[in-house]
Amino acid sequence: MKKLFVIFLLAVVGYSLVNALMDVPFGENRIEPGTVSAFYLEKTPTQLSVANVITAIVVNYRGFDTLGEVSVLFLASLGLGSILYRKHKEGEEEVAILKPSSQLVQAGSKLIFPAILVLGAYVFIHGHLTPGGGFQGGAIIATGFLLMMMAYKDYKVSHNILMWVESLAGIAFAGIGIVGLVVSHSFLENFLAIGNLNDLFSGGIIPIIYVAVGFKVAAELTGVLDTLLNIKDKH
Amino acid sequence: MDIDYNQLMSIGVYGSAIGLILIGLYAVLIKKHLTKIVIGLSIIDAGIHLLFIAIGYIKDGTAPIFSPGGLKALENGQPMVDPVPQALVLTAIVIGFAVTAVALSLVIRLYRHHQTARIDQIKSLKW
Amino acid sequence: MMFEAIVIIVLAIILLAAAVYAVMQKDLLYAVIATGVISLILSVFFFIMQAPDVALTEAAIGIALTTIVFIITIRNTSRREDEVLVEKEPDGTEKEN
Amino acid sequence: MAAFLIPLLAKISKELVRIVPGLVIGYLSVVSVILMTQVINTGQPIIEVIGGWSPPFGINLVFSAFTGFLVSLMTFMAFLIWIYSYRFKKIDDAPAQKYFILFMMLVTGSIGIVLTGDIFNLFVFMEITAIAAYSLTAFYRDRDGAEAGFKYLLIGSFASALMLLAIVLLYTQVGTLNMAEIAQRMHTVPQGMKITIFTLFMVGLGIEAEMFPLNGWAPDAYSQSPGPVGVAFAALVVKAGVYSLIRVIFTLFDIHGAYEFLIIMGAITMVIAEISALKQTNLKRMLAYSSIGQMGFVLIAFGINTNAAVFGAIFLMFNHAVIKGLLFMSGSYLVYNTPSKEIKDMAGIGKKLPLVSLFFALGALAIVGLPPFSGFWSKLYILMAAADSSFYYLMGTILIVSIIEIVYYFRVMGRLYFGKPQNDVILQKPTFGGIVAMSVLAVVIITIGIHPDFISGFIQSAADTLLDKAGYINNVLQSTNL
Repeated sequence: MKKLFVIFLLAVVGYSLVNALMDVPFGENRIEPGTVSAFYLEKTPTQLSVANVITAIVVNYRGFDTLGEVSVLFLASLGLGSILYRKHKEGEEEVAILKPSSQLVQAGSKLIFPAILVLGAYVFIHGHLTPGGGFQGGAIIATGFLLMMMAYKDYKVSHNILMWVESLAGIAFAGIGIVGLVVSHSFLENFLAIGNLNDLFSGGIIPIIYVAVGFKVAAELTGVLDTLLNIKDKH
Repeated sequence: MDIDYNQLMSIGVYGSAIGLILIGLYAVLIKKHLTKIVIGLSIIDAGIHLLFIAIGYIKDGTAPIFSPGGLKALENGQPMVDPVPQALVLTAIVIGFAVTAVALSLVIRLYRHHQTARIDQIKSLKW
Repeated sequence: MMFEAIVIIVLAIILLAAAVYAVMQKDLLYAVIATGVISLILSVFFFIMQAPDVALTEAAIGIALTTIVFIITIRNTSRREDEVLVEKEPDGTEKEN
Repeated sequence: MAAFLIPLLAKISKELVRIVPGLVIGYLSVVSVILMTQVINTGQPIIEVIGGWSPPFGINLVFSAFTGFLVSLMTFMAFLIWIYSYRFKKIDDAPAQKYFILFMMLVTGSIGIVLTGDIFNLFVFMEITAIAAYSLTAFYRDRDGAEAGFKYLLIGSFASALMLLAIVLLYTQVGTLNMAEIAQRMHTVPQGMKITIFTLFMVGLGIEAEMFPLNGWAPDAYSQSPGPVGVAFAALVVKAGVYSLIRVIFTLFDIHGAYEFLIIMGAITMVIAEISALKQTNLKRMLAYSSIGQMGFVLIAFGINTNAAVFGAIFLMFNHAVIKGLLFMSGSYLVYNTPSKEIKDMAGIGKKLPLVSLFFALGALAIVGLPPFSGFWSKLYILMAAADSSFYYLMGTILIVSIIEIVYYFRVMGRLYFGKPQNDVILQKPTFGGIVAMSVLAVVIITIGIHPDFISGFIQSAADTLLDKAGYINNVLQSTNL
């Protein structure tokens, strides 16, 4: 009975979605003059001299979204900690869920780990030139830490360091925004020279903010993974 | 050969987006296992992200990056695809991950209390 | 164009099959792997549709991190399998432990 | 922003973590009240542009008389909740630092929802609010909290998925995300598409605003979360949800029948919720259903869509925040002194905890709309507006529902004062901060009840601003700050 109802519901949703998408032809150029996209595509190379338009949108035009998004991650790691928090009772034998990996895996991870870190750093430093940026780079670095945590049972990321990195990066982001507010009248406004298109040092505050975002995302994701991996279970 | 490849692509992309949304919805509504429900949620999210990118795509377009390659493509008359949906999806993916993580931590909490993760065996509150 | 269209159609079929598999599979570990496959294919889609940024994000977050978080959850929620009442959907851990 | 600082401060002093959010929220509330009076005096909203790009290219914050009024209300309530939860016993058991940061983020998210002028930014803030709310719901270590949290999360993330879908479709049609520009271009959207998008928005936002039939999360979330969090839900989260619903209907869309739809949904929500409240035996669940009913009432008032009705609706939103805040605050202590949480076990508590019971009784009298309390005026204004628009059947419904309300609130009060106390043990005494917060709310209720002109000027300009759609569009789009 419930199944029939659900299938009926799905049919209705599917039909209305198909109907709605009929009005949206695929692959059509919908960027007319006057839309925001046209503005972004036109102004980004000249006014910001940032090659990657998406970076420009994410960090500058819609920078407030990114601030909110970073807060969401921050909140998630915090909420995770608060949800999974539990008092340690005495007399309970606790075992970690991870078992030590083989030597091969350990040696391999040790080899790959720096490479992953460098890749992540590259991705977020070049966020304004090539695809990628703070989120991607941060996530890549977090996978690097994940690898280490899985390979070495005792590999611990210091929570203090994570917290400092996270807070400092957050303060850097907000601080740059406030400096923009003071120098150029509006929050997160660009106040540095914009440089030349496709140079590493171009785009004013955009690369700086993206690096801060990268550090913050990396710290937050590592924190989330660390919390989850360190769940102890009663044996 | 006069197959409209754009048409074909549109069927593939829109079809999979709608399919993902519907399949995810089915999982959320029917399945009883909490982890399965969260999987369903993440499938719905994936479908919506695909839809975002699909509406921003422009036939024969190039990525909205003014790198040397991108500039060359622009000179060849290729349009740049719409950057706004891509920027939004970036945000949406990260938010989706955050929500998934919180959901799964709640699943772990529930499992600790009930020793089961099936809705029909957790009956302390009315569903 | 033709190449991309064919790739997309083929991948779309695999994608939907993976989604159905992820929902229908009783073994949660396999289901999670299938969602990883969905993310992987989506990432290819994004790349074909000229969204390399999003493709990178999906690759890093969707494929790696989400899957890992799911697997950790599965490990944590089914450790004491013997005490679970009537599990119609056995969790994947018995293959792991 | 200040939230990032908190973990660092925690290194310096454990005590500081509790104080800083309160100071920040207090500062915010003072600033927003000052700005609000300034905005009302000049008649010109403040548009804050972010990133130096004038709308619609950048994200902008709109501080108009309406949003300003809501923000002032929210920060004021948040400040009181902070006073209330400072040293709150049950929170002291759990990691307090996390509680205060989560609460801070909840406030930030709700304020952001109200202030933002961008539809995707609204989504982002909604997620911030939602994740903070999920974590706070599941804050206690008991199992029901986790379950209520998961239920809320399930429905909430379903809602946000729908909202995301609505944003995609909307973007394909208008090519912009700025709400003012969307409103400007809305007439170019084909009718069928408009209805699809509208439905998606309604379902998605209706969940946050506790609209029927999507309010299944609310009673559990209210009853299982820590005491102050229930207050925060009533005063902040739901207000933000209703605000976004109203913003979408009033500013974004120009569909015929949307207002009638609102009236019908509001009426159904109200009737069903109040009848459910009558059947509840658990005090907090009863309050939660009553809260849903009040939200239905607000929706009806907005749906009537005359200046007087909108005035009444905003007044009711204010009253609901204040009175429900008082009820939840005092109700929490009643519940903590009654291990079973059942109303029937609360007999005679009025003698054990005279002050708390007095506050509860005051709130109950105010919310059913008896003079001379502030609830009376909002109900009167809405009834008059309904009469002016000749919605006589609605007036009947409202009156009947009010009688139901009176029945169940008086039942609780009867238990409180005329039951036989089972024992004399006081399990948990109210903290000093709690009493201060409740007294402030009580004073506000009585003052405004006796002298409603105190606040009606603010509300009148808020209602005018909300109804002035063209003014909103002009103000936002002409604010070049480059």
